[in-house]
Amino acid sequence: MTTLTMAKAINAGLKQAMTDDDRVVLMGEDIGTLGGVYRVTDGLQREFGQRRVMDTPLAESGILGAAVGLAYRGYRPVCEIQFDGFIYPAFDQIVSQVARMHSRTAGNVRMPITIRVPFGGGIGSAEHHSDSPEAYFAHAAGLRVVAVSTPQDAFTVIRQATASDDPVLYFEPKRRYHVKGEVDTDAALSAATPMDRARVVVPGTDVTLVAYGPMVATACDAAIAASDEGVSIEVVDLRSLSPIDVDTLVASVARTRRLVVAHEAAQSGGLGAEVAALVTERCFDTLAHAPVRVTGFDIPYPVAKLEMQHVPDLDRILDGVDRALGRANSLTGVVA
Amino acid sequence: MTTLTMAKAINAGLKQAMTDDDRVVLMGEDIGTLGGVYRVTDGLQREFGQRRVMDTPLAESGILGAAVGLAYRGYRPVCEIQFDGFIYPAFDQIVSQVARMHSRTAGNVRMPITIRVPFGGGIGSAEHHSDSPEAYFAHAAGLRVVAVSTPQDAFTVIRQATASDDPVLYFEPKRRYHVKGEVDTDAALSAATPMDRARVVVPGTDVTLVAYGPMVATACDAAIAASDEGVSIEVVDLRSLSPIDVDTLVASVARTRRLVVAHEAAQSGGLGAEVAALVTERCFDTLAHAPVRVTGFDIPYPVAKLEMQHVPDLDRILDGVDRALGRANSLTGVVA
Amino acid sequence: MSTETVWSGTAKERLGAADLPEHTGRAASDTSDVVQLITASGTRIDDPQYSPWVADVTSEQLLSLFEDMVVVRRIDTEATALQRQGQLGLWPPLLGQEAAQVGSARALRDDDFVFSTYRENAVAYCRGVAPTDLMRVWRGTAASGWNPYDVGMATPQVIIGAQTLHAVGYGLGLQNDGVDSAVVSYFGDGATSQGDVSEALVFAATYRTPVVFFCQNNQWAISEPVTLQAQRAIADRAPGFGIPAVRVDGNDVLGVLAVTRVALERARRGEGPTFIEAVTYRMGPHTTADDPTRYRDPDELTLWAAKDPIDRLAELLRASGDLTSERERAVGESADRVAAEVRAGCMGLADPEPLAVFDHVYAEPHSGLAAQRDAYERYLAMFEAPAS
Amino acid sequence: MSTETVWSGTAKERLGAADLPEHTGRAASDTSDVVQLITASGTRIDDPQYSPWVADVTSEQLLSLFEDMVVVRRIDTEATALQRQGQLGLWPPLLGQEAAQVGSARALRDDDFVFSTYRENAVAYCRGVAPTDLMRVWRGTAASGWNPYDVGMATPQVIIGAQTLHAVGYGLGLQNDGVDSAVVSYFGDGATSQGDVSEALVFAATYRTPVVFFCQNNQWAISEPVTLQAQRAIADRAPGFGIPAVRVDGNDVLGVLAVTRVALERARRGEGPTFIEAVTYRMGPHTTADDPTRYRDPDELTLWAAKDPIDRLAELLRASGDLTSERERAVGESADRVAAEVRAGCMGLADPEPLAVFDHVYAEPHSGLAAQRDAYERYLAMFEAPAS
Ligand SMILES: Cc1ncc(C[n+]2csc(CCOP(=O)(O)OP(=O)(O)O)c2C)c(N)n1
Ligand SMILES: Cc1ncc(C[n+]2csc(CCOP(=O)(O)OP(=O)(O)O)c2C)c(N)n1
Ligand SMILES: [Mg+2]
Ligand SMILES: [Mg+2]
Repeated sequence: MTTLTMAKAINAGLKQAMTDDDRVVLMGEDIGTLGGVYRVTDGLQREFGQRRVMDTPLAESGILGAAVGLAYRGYRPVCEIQFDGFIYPAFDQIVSQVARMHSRTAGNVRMPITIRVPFGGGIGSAEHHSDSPEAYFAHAAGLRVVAVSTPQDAFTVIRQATASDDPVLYFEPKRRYHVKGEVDTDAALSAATPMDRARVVVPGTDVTLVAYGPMVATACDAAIAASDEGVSIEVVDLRSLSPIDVDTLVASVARTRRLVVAHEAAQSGGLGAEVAALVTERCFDTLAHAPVRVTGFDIPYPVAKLEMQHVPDLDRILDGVDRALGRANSLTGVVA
Repeated sequence: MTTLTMAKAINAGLKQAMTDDDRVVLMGEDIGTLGGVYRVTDGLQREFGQRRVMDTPLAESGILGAAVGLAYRGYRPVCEIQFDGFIYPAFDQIVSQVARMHSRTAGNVRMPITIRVPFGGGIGSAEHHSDSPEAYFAHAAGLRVVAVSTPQDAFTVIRQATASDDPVLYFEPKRRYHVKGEVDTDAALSAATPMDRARVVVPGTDVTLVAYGPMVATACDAAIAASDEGVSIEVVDLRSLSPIDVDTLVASVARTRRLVVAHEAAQSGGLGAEVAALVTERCFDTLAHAPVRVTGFDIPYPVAKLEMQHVPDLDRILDGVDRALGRANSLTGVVA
Repeated sequence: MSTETVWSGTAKERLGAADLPEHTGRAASDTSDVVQLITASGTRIDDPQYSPWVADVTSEQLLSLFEDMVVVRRIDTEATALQRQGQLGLWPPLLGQEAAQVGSARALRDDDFVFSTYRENAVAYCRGVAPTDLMRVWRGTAASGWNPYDVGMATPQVIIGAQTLHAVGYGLGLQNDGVDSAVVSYFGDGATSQGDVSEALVFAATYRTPVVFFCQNNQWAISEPVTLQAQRAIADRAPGFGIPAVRVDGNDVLGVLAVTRVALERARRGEGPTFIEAVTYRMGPHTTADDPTRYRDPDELTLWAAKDPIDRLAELLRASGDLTSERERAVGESADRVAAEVRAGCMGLADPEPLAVFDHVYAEPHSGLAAQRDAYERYLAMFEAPAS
Repeated sequence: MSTETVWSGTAKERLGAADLPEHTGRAASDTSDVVQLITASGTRIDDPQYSPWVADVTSEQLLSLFEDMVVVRRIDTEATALQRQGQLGLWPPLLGQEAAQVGSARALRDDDFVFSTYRENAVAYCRGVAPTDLMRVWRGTAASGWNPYDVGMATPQVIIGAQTLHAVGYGLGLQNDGVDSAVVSYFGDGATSQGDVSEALVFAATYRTPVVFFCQNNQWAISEPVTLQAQRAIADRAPGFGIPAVRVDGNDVLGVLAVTRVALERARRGEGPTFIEAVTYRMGPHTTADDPTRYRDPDELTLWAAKDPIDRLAELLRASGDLTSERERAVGESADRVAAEVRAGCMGLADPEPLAVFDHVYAEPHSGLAAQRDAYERYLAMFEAPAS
């Protein structure tokens, strides 16, 4: 066990993956000499050389398109997208090529490409630096989508992602980069929770609160705050956004009969809709209340001085929990 | 009233829009001399000249980026994307520029851009010619998204879209292009149903069936088929995918207490999830059964010989209706 | 605005002053620099730079190039007929582009790799794709006709330009592997407008990847003439990115073979990418769904018919006595055989099983899709066994 | 595979044959063609082609260019300080690029229009943007600092390269309107790798739009040297697209003024786009969040410090006696005044109201967003009035 920030944990995971498999190559803008604007790839070019850690020209479609070719040749590229908002120029290569090549070639050509995306807000950044684009990719068949929430998970899942024969969008909550946690870097990968599984991170009985990425920490805070008021929240870290581990969700809701799902991304068409729909389909008779979504608004990510209006915080989550419990909340007024 | 195919109705609507407002300009690949691969813009370049109907270089990001500049200068560009699957290279310009410019500039710069997208399958086409990408855009704040289902609607809504000061994704169900319908080309636009409203197209009492674009016709067929079995389906044409006219949906479900939503796009993260989540939020106590989704699978659009497995047809919709009604269906087996 | 008018007011008076130096690009219509080893009328001409690269080509080999071209044209005709008869959903003819495709493809080694578009059926044929496999995609029975690794050629790309980046990435992989294989990426004149193609040039130049960018400038992108995409010769674009370029008469199979050999040799020697513009003509419609009479002057077709790639080689070989009438008949028969194979193969293609829609979406198990497959299987079963 | 080995087996033996002709691009390091009217040491030199374009510039005007540069550098220093003091979230310094920005911006007319990136604060200043407005975005109080139509300059673009297409579209609009205004699009050396920039060149060339592509090659894109983006001079890329290009010493304000005037004049006369590469240097970090010591040789900075754009003009004006110490003091005072305005303006910027997050997302009423606004208003109200 060592204590690592999430950024360093990803770095350690990448290093391990590159050591384990020499077909793993990293590519992206500023990832080599600089080690990435968040230093996630710090030192890796020095260690593995310029052929395995490639600073690329400034073109995201180019990065992903070249990664497709490398994968065609048997490599396992890990592409860094510098910030969430810069992934859209690569959208075509991702959804039409990366996602579909395996299916297009009847399984003959594999696309073990990992796309690392620092995502989400809360760091006072400029426009296009705080997007939460995960829902776009969760809707694209052929991709796997994960979001990590702790240094340990970050370390483990980046190794699972690079080892997967499928393409994986790996979302890193950038406002959690510098938060430290215990990481067991020696544990066997085979013993780890598969990357497509959700995980109950706080057990509880009254309401299931589903979150992922940066929102997991907020959800855990909410669980603590609620317990002071005698409400027992079960926090589920969704982890995998595609596929969604519906069995774990159903098992939790079977106990709690209430569901709240939280994310930063816009509400309409966000992951919350899918989680709510899936759980409703499976648990309609169990549910005591309609699933509640606590999300970013349907707006472009706002300016720094307003971002904490948009990003769900403890209070907004607790308000959502109150809604799910039929207690007094912002919509019903004092008494429900 | 005249009888027009949907393709001709859109053509007539565009012509009217261009006549009404000389800032409306059309741009796209092969839309001028050829009149578009589906002839939707047939004759318009001859009538309005090359400055108002522009054949563009073969680059979708270029088309949308240039449209942004034209809008900046006060024009109202209507961009044709030749097929659904070719919109992704323009994704960045659409979600980061078209969608956000009005908000970015505090309302000083308007983006009255209409993006016409022939979409959906059922025509035996090659790969990338049958996508249903609407959910990507419905998740992007700042855009409006509509899908038309009849010649009359196509005619009216294209005029509303070009007249709107917001950017509009206008989805055209290409397998309905050649189906004819009555079109009143003289009716005042002001009297038309606003483009952000859903419409009950078949009244019914037992179950609300929500569809849009190409699936509306299938839904209506299902309503007829079901009525033979004594089941009364209310078909709602969603029309606007962003915003969703939740009031109309709620009013319908208040009557029927059951909801089925159908679309061709993949299920995960599709419009069905959002419709189901919204209706459940508003009608939880009314609903007699969980909302049912009848959709395309989470797969890349399949080859021609398999496409009718993927695209929901009458039988699959009726099976979904049976599920919503708690009748024998594919999942429960014979008796529910 | 604080802009002081003094900075702009006198513009009109400065009109007398010299303008910027003119750019260096050649007008696209200027074809003086186009490499040609066999003229349109079938005369072999010498080019001090490129002739040496095909000096080893025997007349038997020339005849085999001729046969290739005749066969692929025959495949094209047969496929077009199959489409007209409703047996194929669509077909993109290569009529007129036989030399560009055969000449370049025949320059390749088995260990080279090709990334192409939908139109490179002759390339696929030369790579060894079975005639039947050429039909699969267009009959709608499979998303790709062959296993790319079996023939050293990727599944043809529909998204215009996307494959040029794939070629560059594959080239990076070749470099890493330390082998001297090369990659060829085919694309059209229209594709050069796509950002991806320019990005591919950037990446290839930066990393000096062993890639040959092979642009078939067939003068049209559906209804759009090349003049809508490029104001200078397309080959002029590459040098500005740091990539050497050459224009070749795309209807001259020998010229195409020569320039491709040069480009491949450069790639193998680690000297990086080369851009080839093969000047040719799409003599047919864009696809069988297209009607070129709506946008194209028939005179243009007449003009290019006189430059036909097969005719000119036939002339040359007849003049040299290599193409006897007997040999010509043999070639025709071999083309007919392949055509028959195409037809029989096409008709024999089985429809895939319904549940195949779920195959190969992922390489590893996927719980969400497994559930959908399961549900659909139960749904289909409903129609088999009548409800008891 | 049916590839016959005869087609490839002899490659090695052909090594003696001539290679492809080398491309025409200049090495990026070759600066012999760079337009310069004032040398690094402050000497005015004559250029038969470009000097006439600035023959009308009086010494008073030169002084005013000098003042512009001093002021914008002072704004930059002040903003950097404000960021260090936690008053701004971030700041992208323009240190070293004053001449490139001021020289080009001062060539514009009020009715021209600019599409820029985040770094063109000097351009914004010259367009008349108030110092306080330059701070808004970086203080995080507004998504744009000004109304584009007030100053003829779009909200700066963060997505690399996207604005070049906007400029082309705006230029199309100008053409349609039949006016002789022009558009300038600013972008960096790194941006040239983005597909959008190449597509902008294609569209501009095809429609001959009145656009000036103004690339500030400041040698770096964050930590990436320009050699990662371009193997030839960046200006060499445009001619292949059919767009004339010129390289200018970007630290020579007069040279920049001259080439921009020529380009604008061509645009006004309907002769289409021009590409300008201003060779300059980013003397500071990429932004205040960046640490260039991690990737950049300090000697490089020393080298470029000797080519400072302000120093050289000061030398020239001192030598000519136009820049007296009195005048220099006045310029300094004026810079201090603007800096004070920047600081006071920045500190005075009010935080927006919470519900402002819902403003301007749409131009017309939107039922979905209205419902969210409504709910959030009720939510906020909960914290105001204690539950009764
Ligand atoms: C991204 C994208 N946009 C549009 C299309 C539709 N489309 C198919 S072929 C074609 C023209 C291609 O022209 P060119 O590159 O010259 O190749 P050619 O067809 O002449 O071989 C177009 C516009 C597409 N397939 N992909
Ligand atoms: C599409 C996109 N990708 C990446 C970035 C991150 N980024 C911001 S500035 C920059 C470097 C830009 O370099 P250059 O174009 O030379 O302009 P400069 O910063 O030197 O003025 C990068 C990579 C971005 N803003 N947009
Ligand atoms: Mg073509
Ligand atoms: Mg730069």
